[in-house]
Amino acid sequence: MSKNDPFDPELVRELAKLITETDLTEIEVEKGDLRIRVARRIEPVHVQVAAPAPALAAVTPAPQPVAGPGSVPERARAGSGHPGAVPSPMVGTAYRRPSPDAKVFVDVGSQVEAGEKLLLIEAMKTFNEIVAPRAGTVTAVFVEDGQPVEFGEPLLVIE
Amino acid sequence: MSKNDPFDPELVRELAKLITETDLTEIEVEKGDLRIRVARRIEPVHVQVAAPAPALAAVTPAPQPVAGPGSVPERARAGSGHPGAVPSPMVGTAYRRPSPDAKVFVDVGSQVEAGEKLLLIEAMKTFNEIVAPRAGTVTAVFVEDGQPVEFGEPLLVIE
Amino acid sequence: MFDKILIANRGEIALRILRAAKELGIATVAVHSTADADAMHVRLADESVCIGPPAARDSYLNIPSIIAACEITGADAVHPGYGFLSENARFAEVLAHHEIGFIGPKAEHIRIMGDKIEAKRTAKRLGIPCVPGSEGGVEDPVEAKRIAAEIGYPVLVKAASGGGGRGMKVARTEADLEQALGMARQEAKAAFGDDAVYLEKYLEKPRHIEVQVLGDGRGNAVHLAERDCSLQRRHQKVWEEGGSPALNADMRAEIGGICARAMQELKYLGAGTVEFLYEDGRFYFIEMNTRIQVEHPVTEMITGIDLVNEQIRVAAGLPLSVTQDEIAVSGHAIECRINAEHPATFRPSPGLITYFHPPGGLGVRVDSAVFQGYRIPPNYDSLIGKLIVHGRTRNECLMRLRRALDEFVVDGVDTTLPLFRTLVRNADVQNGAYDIHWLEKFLAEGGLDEP
Amino acid sequence: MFDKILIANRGEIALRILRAAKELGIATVAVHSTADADAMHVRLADESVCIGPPAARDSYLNIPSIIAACEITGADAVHPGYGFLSENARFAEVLAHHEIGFIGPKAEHIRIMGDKIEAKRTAKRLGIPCVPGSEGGVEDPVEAKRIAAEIGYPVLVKAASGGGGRGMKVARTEADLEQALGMARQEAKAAFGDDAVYLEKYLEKPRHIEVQVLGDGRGNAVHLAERDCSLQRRHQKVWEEGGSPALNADMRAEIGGICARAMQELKYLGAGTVEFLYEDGRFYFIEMNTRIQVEHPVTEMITGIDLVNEQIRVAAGLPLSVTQDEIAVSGHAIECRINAEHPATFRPSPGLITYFHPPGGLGVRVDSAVFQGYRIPPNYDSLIGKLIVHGRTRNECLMRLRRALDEFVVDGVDTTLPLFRTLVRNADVQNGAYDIHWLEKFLAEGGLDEP
Repeated sequence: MSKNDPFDPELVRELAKLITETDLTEIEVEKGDLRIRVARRIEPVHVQVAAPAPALAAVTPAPQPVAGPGSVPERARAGSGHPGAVPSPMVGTAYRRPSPDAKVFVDVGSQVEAGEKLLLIEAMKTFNEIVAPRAGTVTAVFVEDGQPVEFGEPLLVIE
Repeated sequence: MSKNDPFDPELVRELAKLITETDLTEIEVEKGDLRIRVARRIEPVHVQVAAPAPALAAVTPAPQPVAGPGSVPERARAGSGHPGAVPSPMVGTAYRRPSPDAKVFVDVGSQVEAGEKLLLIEAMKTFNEIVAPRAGTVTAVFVEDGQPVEFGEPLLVIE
Repeated sequence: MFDKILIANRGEIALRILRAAKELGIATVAVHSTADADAMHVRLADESVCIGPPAARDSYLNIPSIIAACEITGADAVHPGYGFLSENARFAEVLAHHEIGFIGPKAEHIRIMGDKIEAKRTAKRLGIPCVPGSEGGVEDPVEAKRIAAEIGYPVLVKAASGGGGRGMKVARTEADLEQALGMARQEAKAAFGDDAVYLEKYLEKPRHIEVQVLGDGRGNAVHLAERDCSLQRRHQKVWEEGGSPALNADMRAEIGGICARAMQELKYLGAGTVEFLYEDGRFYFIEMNTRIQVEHPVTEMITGIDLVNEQIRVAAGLPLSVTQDEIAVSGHAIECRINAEHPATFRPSPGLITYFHPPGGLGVRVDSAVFQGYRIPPNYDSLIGKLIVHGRTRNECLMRLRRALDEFVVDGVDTTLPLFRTLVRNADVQNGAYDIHWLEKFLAEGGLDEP
Repeated sequence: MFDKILIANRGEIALRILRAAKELGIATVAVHSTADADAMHVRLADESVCIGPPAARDSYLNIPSIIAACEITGADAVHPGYGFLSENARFAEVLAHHEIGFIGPKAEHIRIMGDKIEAKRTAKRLGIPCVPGSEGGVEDPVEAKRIAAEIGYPVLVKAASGGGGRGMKVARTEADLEQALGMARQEAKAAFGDDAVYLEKYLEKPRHIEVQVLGDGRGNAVHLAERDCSLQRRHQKVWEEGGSPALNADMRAEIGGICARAMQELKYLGAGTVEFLYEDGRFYFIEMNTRIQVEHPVTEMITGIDLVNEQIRVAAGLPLSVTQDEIAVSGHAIECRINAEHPATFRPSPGLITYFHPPGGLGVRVDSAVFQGYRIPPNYDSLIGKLIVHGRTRNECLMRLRRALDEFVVDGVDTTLPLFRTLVRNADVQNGAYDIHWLEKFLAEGGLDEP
């Protein structure tokens, strides 16, 4: 596209990326005499997401949370986008302290070194130590004591 | 397209490419007094075309033409878009002449008055006269003697 | 056997007929209105002919167009499906005149069963139980009491010239009868200028039970058990099942045997359904449908017999493929008619189907002519598919139906799927404890509002 | 009965198990890898747990993860499907150790049948016919001739230490035998440093016929007739049918009875399949699969028995729902395994399914976990669905299969549908005249290139 085009195609591409990332259906940008509007009808995506879901929504009770507040997928969604999130390497039950009356390994605000204990995950009666993959500050903790976690579920955020 | 067009069709082509590339359904660009909006409804088109047709194509012989060259739908498609087309008002067998050794009622180039006989269509052993809906010149004839026609199939064009 | 069948119908039954023809190796011609050019059976047929504009009277009911379509394609038989021309005796005769086979009963039987009075007279003659009544005007209260005692209370006093419910009174006991008689007479006199009244058995909570029959036209006929179609809304069947939760094997054999013998005597040809009201262990003839019915798959699932295949066979002069001895009911089947309608208001919802995913797996059958990307035209009925589920027992069938309904996805239009998801979880439905008024009452009482 | 079943599998069999559980009113837990988060059974399950990354060894084969998923969801039983952990005796033992039910056979039977030598020894002990042979080394040509005459020509001379076809010679007549013996010995000596050879019956054109069995683990066991799975490509079954075109009712009852009695003696628990080669009227044991098989729907369609339902029942300690007397074969069924593969090159074709329309109607069953908008991950097998068709006769079944295949639409990925559309029209297939080499030969000879 030539230089004297009335718009930059890169801008449209950028908006297309944004529309995907944000899950919006329409973005309109206006600056000076330039206005760009992009839209995406959800149907195709909707199909993917909605496939058997409408039937489910209509007739089955909402998916049972394994335990704790909100279903696993919901909780997973909460922190999974965060670049500093530490995902669970296994399925099991998370514990934040070494014993019921001990204090938590880490909490929001804790400074951690790489390799420092963050949590325990119990599976098949074995407690597995989850250690910090890098140094930083704990800025969020997504799990509660005794909460079941699935593979890949974000446990906490280290920034 | 003439030189004094208010916009460059290349721009539209470019946007069409972008809309495909980005999977968007709509792009609108405005700059100065120029505004271009392109849209593509993805689903209906895609689906209609794709539906069970592939299976048919893959496994059944091409739909048998009722008779004559090409299937009825193909022939129908040929002239159906023409504003001067005269569609068949009934299902039956078309005849272009009153008896086997007579000459045709009309041919390409014939001048016809409104109400003038164009064809006969035989159905249930009855011959039905098809007359010109308006005056004009016959510029095309789509049916041959003894050819089956379906409802709505274009018979000829009067311009 | 026929070489080429023209399917004079649309929608799921057109596809049903196409499937049966294909499985018999018979070529198919689809005829369609301009509104149905993209229909699935049109795409799958060997040939197709557009026969007219969307209005049914100009296309699917247009006899000359359909005959002409046979002529130009060389079809040697027509299957009329249900509705449209399926019970039109004249159509059968016109086809015969053109030496084209009609896949349906003899014209005379269509005509008899199409006339309510003649149908009832014929049923009686053939030994089919009808609603008992006085058989003529009743004047004398003493005679009325004698007749009422004979047919059993409650009885209905009806104006001979009546209609629309005027001049109709129910007498629940002998004590009520004299007063009911007087009032009905007065009303009849006022409304119709004729005070003649007659008596009839009054059914309070009947079920709708119908017997499927098949005949070869030469005196061989069988019954294929019954379907219970009591769940209705505005006289439209919504949910059909077989066998009826109200019948046992002996009752099934008895009413089935009566119908089969009647059809033998009639030399009935093709598939038919003898419809009854059923109350307190007794059957009362309503009418006979001389065609394949929407709910025929219920019978196919419990007997394993392909009814459309049999229709084609006997229309071509072949014998039935089974004898009565070979027909056994195995398990239980339920059909849900899925309509493109709002599940609570039942307002039709034509339009584009943006997503379609039917359920699958063991014991699940879907008869549907829609597909993703199909646009339901506003010109015809709103049936978009039938879900038919089979189980070894009624309970297994209900559990399977529940899971199949939960898998079924139709997006873009409203459907009655939510209604069925509610019904399959309802205790009365689960217990089979319903009559022909149950569904209307359930809906009126806000049954669908439950969470 | 169990309250909550964890489904330790994916794809169509995971959905199959989910359906059976739902129909029994049992809650379900789907476990899945990150690649299967959008799978249909995951969406339909009451709960789901992600157990690992796409690689099966880290997810579907990861025993600790699956046990942990049971623990956090409170599942009281696991159904392993087929493949993955379904024939892993240790998994069964670990579950037992954690007091979680295993919906499958006893660990000892999985172990026996997983060991080829032990399996054959057990089969022999239980009276199941095996490939006859010399049972040990043969040195003397005279003894060899005596044994060969006993087992019948042709015979195979095989190196005792052999493998990979080396040291194997076929003797078609007694005249061939001495030479074959000598050559096999020489080759064996050269290849393995050991010239010991033994004799075995050589099967030239066997069929693959397998018998479905069910046991309650306490000595009650039944057979559910056979499936013929001779149409194979690279030892992968492609088309399965039941009953076998090669067997009649007597032969079915005989081999079925042998298998059922063997399972009674073994006190076998759950579903299993005894696989045979079949030639010239005789059966030769290959192996026993101690799990539900891909082709189990064939048996369900001809017997009306829900095999997964029975698996769950007997695993929970309930008796089988049927006795041998109650099991009857009705009609004929054929299954086609639809793979996301190029129909001629068989190259896997993962990716987005842009259109999916399964066939419907009478006698047609589709077991598939895919849907429009589903992206087939490249990590697992390419099975995207099974089309199973039932008919009253094999011919009706073939005609129905043909029309069902013609209705089936899958866009976006290559599928093997065109292969089946060719097979169903092939005269050998229609005549049932095929053995385990037929399909390979047909493909090698360009059978798919025909118009």
